[in-house]
Amino acid sequence: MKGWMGKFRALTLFGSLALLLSGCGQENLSALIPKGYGAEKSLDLIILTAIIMLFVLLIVMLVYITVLVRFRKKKGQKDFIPKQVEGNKTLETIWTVIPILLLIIIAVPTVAATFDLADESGAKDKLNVEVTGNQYWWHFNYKGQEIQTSQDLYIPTGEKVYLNMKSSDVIHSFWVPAISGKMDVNPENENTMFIKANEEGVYYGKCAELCGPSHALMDFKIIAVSPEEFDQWVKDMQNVDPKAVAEGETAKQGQTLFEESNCMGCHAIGSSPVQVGPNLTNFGERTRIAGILDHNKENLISWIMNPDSIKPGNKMDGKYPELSRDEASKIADYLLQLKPSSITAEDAGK
Amino acid sequence: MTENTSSKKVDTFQKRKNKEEMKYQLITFGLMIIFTLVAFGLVVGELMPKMFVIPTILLLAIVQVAFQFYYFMHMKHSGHEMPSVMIYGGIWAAILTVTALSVLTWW
Amino acid sequence: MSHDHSLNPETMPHEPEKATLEGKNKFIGFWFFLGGETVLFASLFGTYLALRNATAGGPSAEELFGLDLVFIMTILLLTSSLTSVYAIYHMKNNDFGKMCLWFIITIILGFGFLGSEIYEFTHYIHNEGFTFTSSAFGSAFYTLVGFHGGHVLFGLCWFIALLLRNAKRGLNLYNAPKFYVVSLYWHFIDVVWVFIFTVVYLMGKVV
Amino acid sequence: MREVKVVSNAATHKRGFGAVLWDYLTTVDHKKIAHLYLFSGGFFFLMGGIEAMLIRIQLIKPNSEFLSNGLYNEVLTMHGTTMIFLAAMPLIFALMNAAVPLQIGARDVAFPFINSLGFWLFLFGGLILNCSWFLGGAPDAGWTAYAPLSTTSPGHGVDFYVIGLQIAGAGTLIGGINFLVTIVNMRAPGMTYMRMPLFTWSVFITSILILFAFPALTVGLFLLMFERMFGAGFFDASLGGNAIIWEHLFWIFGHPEVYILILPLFGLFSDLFSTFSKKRLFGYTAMVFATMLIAFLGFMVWAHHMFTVGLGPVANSIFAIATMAIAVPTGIKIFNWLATMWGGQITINSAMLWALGFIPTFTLGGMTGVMVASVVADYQYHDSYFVVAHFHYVIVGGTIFGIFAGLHYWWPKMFGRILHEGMGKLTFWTFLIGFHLTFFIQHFLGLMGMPRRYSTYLPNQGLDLGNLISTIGAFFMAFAVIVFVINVFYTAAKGEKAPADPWDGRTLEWATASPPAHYNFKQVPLVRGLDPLWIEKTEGKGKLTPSEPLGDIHMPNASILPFVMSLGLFIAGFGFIYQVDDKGWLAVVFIGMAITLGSMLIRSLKDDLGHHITKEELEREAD
Ligand code: HEA
Ligand code: HEA
Ligand SMILES: [Cu+2]
Repeated sequence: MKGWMGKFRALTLFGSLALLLSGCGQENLSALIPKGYGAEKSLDLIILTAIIMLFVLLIVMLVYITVLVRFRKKKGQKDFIPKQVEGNKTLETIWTVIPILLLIIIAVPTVAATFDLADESGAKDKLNVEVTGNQYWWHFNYKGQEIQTSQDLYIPTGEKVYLNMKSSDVIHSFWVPAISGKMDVNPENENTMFIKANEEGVYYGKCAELCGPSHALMDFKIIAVSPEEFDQWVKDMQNVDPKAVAEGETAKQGQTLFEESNCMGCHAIGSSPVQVGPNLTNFGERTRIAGILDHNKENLISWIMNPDSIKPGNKMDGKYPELSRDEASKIADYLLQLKPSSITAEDAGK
Repeated sequence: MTENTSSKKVDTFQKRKNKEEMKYQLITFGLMIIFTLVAFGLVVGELMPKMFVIPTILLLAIVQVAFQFYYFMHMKHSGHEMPSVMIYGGIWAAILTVTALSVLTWW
Repeated sequence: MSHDHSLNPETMPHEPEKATLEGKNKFIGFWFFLGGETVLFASLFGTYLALRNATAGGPSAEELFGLDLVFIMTILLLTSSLTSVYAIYHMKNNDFGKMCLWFIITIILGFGFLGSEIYEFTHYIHNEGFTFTSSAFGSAFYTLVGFHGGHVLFGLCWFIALLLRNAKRGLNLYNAPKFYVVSLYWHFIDVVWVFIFTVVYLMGKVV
Repeated sequence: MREVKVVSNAATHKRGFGAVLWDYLTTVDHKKIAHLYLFSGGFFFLMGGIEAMLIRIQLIKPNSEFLSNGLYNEVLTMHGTTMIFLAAMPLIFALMNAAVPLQIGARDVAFPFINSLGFWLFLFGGLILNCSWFLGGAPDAGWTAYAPLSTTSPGHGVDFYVIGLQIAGAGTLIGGINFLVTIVNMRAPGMTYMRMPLFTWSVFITSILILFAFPALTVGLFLLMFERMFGAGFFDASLGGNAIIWEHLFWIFGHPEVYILILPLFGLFSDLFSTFSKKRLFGYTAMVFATMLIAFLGFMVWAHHMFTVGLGPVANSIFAIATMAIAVPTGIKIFNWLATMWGGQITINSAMLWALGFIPTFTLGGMTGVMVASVVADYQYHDSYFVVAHFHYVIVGGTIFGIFAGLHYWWPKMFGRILHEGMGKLTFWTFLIGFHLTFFIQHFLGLMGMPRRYSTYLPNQGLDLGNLISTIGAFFMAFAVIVFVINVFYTAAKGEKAPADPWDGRTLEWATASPPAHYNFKQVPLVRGLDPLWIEKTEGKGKLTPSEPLGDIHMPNASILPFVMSLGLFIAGFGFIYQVDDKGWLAVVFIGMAITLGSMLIRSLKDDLGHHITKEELEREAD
């Protein structure tokens, strides 16, 4: 008896210790630290259900432990034949009815929240962003605004933003745990969901539906900024001149190389609808290279030279002539200059 | 007895019962043909608005199938309790499947 | 210890298909199998219903289907269902010869059906350019109807094998359940066809 | 007649390896088929376990490069697929084969031939699937194989998945039908439905689930096969197709499948709690109806795997409520088990330990099940490690614990020896601790933003420690499994010989020898109530009353045909997979199909009437 109780206690102790150490996870990533409307709704339900479940578990464990303590065959105890009980109507009714009641307590707010989050009635007057999932990157087209971006989704805080989501290849799933629960991005049907960020910040987004070898590397960000800053960002983005000549010798050469290598066949700068590859308009302001690496020139060079080593199976590999390190460096200089806006992710972080 | 060419016997009572059953099966067959004719007729003749045609021909199909099961496949006879359970179970799963695929795939 | 005696009794029992334990097992087992087949075809029907308008620019059901041939096929198959009922009737009366006769008629009708279906498919493919790969609708159509056709073919082979095997030895309690079960299978195929002509062809024509 | 003698004396003679092999290749005896299922299922469990260990080793630290991303997806897919289809299901079939005919007082199953065919189909299907490792890569689209990822996945990996599961699935389906008919038609006199042991009851209901769930998978796999191999467009948006169809078909099968995995073990636990508490099962009728209700509801909830697909709030709400409803019958079971033990005299041995470990573990898993059923909360849980934690709690904590319990319980019946208690307990405790270490923390990992099916994760995102703990736990489980394997070998060599009724059992299987004669019962017993052996022990002569005079016993003949048929499909499977590259492979398809169809034809044309064991022989044999 003592032996296994002891082990059990050690187990729970270890478990809770581990929990304390890790807390609720990373801010701006964890669903346990909600920063948006959907995430709050989900957390409310998570807490409600968890409490009810812990209550049920407690009851089960109480009976369970009592049974084991009282009715276990003790050492040296004589064998006897227990009374053969067929059943007990009252008891059985109790443990049928009480769970039903508990489930009703869960079901009502669940259904209410489901309809609440599916409400698209206000979509027309709000900002609508067309989201396209691609094998291993995300594209965002701000409807009616002539703005296209990739990887970093800028939104104003405190407002509902509607996302119209579709995939260009396989199924992906759009998940920014701190802002909202996830929604699949399917190839044949458009899905709509809204997000609303409460605070400014850079929120980590993940693809949550297995989509190929680099599924785990398909990160993106939501950058929530104040509405004023957002308006400024929109203006900045709309004023981009895709033909603008780069500054500095290497960057200029880089720009030429960029055009010669036919990068524009897949990538666009400005509001052009080309989206075989990510839109690079505000590439210099991105928070990450390829969604996962630190945003610096070294990483960008490695990416340009050998994308497959960073994101296996991506569709950029082999679409352009091989580049020397020097050439890649020049292109990197050019790309890192693409900073059309005065509103950047750093602002949102503060 | 004379018409029984085989050496083995079947008792006359059973024989009469089989005959009777055969009669029902013939009637069933007649009805099935009529239902088929009606279904084709409705569609070819464009006698009804679309909203009614589809439910009607589906209903005709279901009745026809019930005839097959109960008369041709003898499901109305005793000894078919378990078969009925399984067929109705299958039909239940079938209804769920068909509904899901026809309602919940496009939006 | 000979089986012949117990399997060839003096008087045939009323339900020879269920007179032995093996027969009973076959009988029940086959019905259960049909319960599973119901779900199998439901999945195919569901897929077809989901994709019946997914023509991807290719021909649609309305443009393709002609009802004359389908009507003939329907009558062929319905009649074959009746003839196999006749065969079972003669089995219960222990009249092996007549049973075989009616099964043979059933087989002929079945081949008529199958031939018409093959003709229909080749017509679509060669004259209408409507193939398995032209659209999701095409894939779903050929899969559903083809699965049914495959069942028909299998049923016919089964009938033939049984008739040939037992031609010389007549009816007994060992093969009676086999004949009974194959006729159940045949009726089931007919049931599926009733839904195919209704859901695929007739509903395809109603626009 | 001579042949019969060889078979019936087989157990007592030492035979050469070839003879034993031939015996197992051709056997139609459910007890030997149980051995076959046990050893092949056990082998695949080790494979799946090694894959699990690879997963955990890869995730021990962030940005780990132990496995490449593509390889990780293969390992992950094969882990899920192997564990579900090739380990858990066959192990359950092993228990079914070992116990059900004995529990209902039958000499064999209804279709011994089909029983054997079912096994060989499963085995060859599993082998095809695993051949992919050596032939250019395993499937990599997850065990759910969502289109269009699965239809566009390069190489042949997913083709192996399609063909392997199709063949194994056919085996399961016919196995299910076989058990249905066995239970309907082969019960001993007096064994009414409401006197069947709960294990038999749940096998019956599970088989119904198999019957109605597997056809949806069959069709799904056909569609996938047609799309990958013959250019169909069911799931291809550019041809007007729709990938959601696959998700529906998969889960219409998939959700009932998880109840297929748990219900037999619910039944087993009912038998166990009752036996080891020396009490009859509390609320027998309620238990039977709860099982039926779970099965019934199990068909109406599949879309809870698709809450985030976009089906809309109406569908999501309906499916959420239907899902939650399943908690009620399951709760009835949990409380009835507790009530069964209440007031009893509980013997705790290894078998019972697994059953006792199951209650809190499974309850926790069920609780998280209800939590994920709460749609909006599931928007967070879905495809995160929270779900991974949920289903390992129910599958490992329910199915795997149950299989271990069942093996310890029935090992004496299956092999005539009792598994070593000390090692049994060591296995249990290390597995239990390892299990909770591995999976409890995963609930939090999921909520902290760790999606599932991630081959790697970034450092400094608060996910490092949790993953480390999880991996450490997995090593405990591996240790436990290794101890169990040693236990099996030890027992085979030196294990204690088992009496007919080592646990003071209540049901019919304990009335036969350990292991039983190949005809099970010399005389089919007469059943006088629930727990027939217990009744005879407490109110009767302590021995079963026969329902028939001693007479000749009719037994089925052994046959190699099931093996050959499955082999044919195995060969044809390779043809199908490779004909995409080179039409020449179609020849292989034809050869394989010819073998299969040919042996089917032989089977149907050749009368197989079985053989008889004569009364004289039976009299000569000791009890
Ligand atoms: C043995 C297998 C098994 C079992 C038994 C269950 C049981 C349940 N499962 Fe689970 N499930 C899986 C295996 C299983 N599941 C698998 C493999 C997946 C993932 C597949 C994949 O995506 O790869 C999954 C995923 C899964 C999902 C989808 C999650 C997602 O992907 O987003 C959901 C959602 O509703 C769910 C719900 C449930 C529920 C409500 C039960 C219920 O049956 C649980 C009922 C039990 C109890 C509730 C405990 C006992 C009850 C009481 C003590 C009474 C009192 C209780 C209350 C009042 C609540 N499961
Ligand atoms: C019956 C089902 C079953 C079982 C038993 C298990 C058992 C285990 N599973 Fe898994 N698991 C699934 C079904 C199952 N799983 C499914 C369906 C998925 C989803 C797949 C998908 O997403 O597609 C999954 C996914 C899954 C993941 C998520 C991967 C991801 O999403 O990226 C993880 C991660 O920790 C995991 C871990 C484990 C572990 C540690 C065990 C352990 O319990 C294993 C314990 C066993 C051993 C450790 C065996 C040890 C053997 C040896 C050491 C060999 C000794 C050798 C000799 C003696 C010769 N499983
Ligand atoms: Cu489920």
